[in-house]
Amino acid sequence: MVTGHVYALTGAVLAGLGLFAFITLRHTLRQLLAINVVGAGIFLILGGLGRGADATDPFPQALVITGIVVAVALTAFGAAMIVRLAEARVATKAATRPDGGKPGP
Amino acid sequence: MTGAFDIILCLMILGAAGIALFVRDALAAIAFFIAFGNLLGLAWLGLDAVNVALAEIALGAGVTGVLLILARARLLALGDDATCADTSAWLRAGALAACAGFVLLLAAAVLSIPPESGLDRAVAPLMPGLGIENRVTGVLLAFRAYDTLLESFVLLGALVAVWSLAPAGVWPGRPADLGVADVPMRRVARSFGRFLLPVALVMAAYLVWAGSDVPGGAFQAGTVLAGGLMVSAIGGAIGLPRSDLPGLRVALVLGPLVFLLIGLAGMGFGGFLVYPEGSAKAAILAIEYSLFLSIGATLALLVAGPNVIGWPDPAGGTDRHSDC
Amino acid sequence: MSWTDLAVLALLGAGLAFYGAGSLGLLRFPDTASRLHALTKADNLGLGLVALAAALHWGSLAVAAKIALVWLFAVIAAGITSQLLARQARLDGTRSHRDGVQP
Amino acid sequence: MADWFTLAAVFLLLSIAVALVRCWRGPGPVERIMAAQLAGTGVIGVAVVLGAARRDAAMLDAALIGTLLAAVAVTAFARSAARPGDRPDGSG
Repeated sequence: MVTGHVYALTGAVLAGLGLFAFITLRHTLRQLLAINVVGAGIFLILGGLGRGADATDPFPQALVITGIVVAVALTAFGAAMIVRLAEARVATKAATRPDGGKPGP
Repeated sequence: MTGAFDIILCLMILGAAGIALFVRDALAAIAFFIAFGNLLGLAWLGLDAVNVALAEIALGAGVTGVLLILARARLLALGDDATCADTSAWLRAGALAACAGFVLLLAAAVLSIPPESGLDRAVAPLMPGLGIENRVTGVLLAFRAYDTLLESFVLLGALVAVWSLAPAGVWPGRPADLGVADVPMRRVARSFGRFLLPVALVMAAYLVWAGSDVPGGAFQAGTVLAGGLMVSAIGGAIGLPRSDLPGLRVALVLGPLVFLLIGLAGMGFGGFLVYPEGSAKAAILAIEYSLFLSIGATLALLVAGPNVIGWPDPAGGTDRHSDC
Repeated sequence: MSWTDLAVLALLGAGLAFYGAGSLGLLRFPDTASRLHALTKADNLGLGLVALAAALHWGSLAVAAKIALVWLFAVIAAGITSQLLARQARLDGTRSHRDGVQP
Repeated sequence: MADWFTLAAVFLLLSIAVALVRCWRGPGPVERIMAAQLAGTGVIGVAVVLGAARRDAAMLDAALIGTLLAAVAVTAFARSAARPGDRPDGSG
């Protein structure tokens, strides 16, 4: 088991774990976490397979750095949207049923 | 000996990820996710990919952690404690089978590819032409400069997208005040902000300068700067700027714009993003120094989130929460 | 095994001992304040000793200066975080048994 | 001698695992963030030790960034938890 394979296999399991969580978790913030785990898994696969005996391949490293930055940008957008959705839900619930009654979906 | 380190680290990464995903309490999930990000940074150190480790520790554990903590707090204030409703057993069983199959296929594919540093040999002879030694920076800013250019626009695009989520009529307001309400905490955070911002600036400048020869670079530096800006905002040392401040807009666009202009200037030397012979290092440093300022400002504002506090428009009172 | 190697091993051992103590303290101590104690003090001393061992082993002054910087920032960060967490623990404490009264 | 440092790295990993047990069991949010911070300090320790084992000074930059940004996450937690009651944007 070469070092590269150990990390690449971890990446594969992480991708599967994240995918399973994305499917089964119902809350959007948790799904955002799950997507980040899938991304991290794929990055580890790329990095692991680029780890030769003597040196580490700079190409997967560059791709992964770009991937991490884009993942953070989209996580920020995802988090902002989730909070905005919650605010809209609270606003519509207050508007439709100010006296309590059946809570919104 | 190194085998033991890698295997234990990988097991801990899987454990931290599993707990981060399936623990009930939202804050525990985020705390484990931050630990997961830190452990990933160690995985990249284990792979001797220090450039990526810097990015993972700074971005993965730092910025994403802060982002999720603030998002959870905002959801909590809206009465949503981000715990999951249980899904049906059928869905769970089906998803488990599908994902297990997916992992097995992926693992088989991964094991069939022998890890070797393939393109390292292709990149090595081209490095002296650039005048820099860090091959990852060489790939990022010279051989694959196109990807990095697009990436800097993606970051800007994400900020525009987050700003577009502001309630109608709040433009051009400010993001929610990040300040701490509790006075003793505000003082501690403010003094930490006053310490961290200059240190973050020096650290970021060092990372960009060193980035051409040793691991570092504009994105890692930008993240350190964003961390300093965030803490100063939380401590009240600096206020969050209005979105339409000209100075802010220049800072946000500076990096991508300089990158694009240098790329267009390359047309005279043979093609888009081709650096003139012999002055590649100067071009790369010019790009990186303008880029890290934009990235720092953009990441800090991405964490601050959409505008909430409207600006008293002299024409008509823009109330803060007009129903959208 | 020259003298410096022995010193490096001794420092490394002591550093790891403090790290272990800090982690175990975080696990075994009864309440938040004492856990904070373990987190801030034991761990940073452990880091300091491990950093010293690494600096001695490395041998170059520039690297030793950078290691000292790492330890300095870690100590400053520990000071800041323990202040914030202790304050937060007290706020949670007052809020829990005097519910409804915002501090 | 490098093997001793790699062994130290393994030991530090275990101390991070112990800290994460507290994060799992921690009753309140403060314990959880404390455990994440302890894991962060452990990661810094491993970065320094791994750097010594492989004589790679760049790993110290990773440790340096780790120290600065771990405290940023705790500051964000302190700010967000300081007033869970009302709306965080100060409308009270």
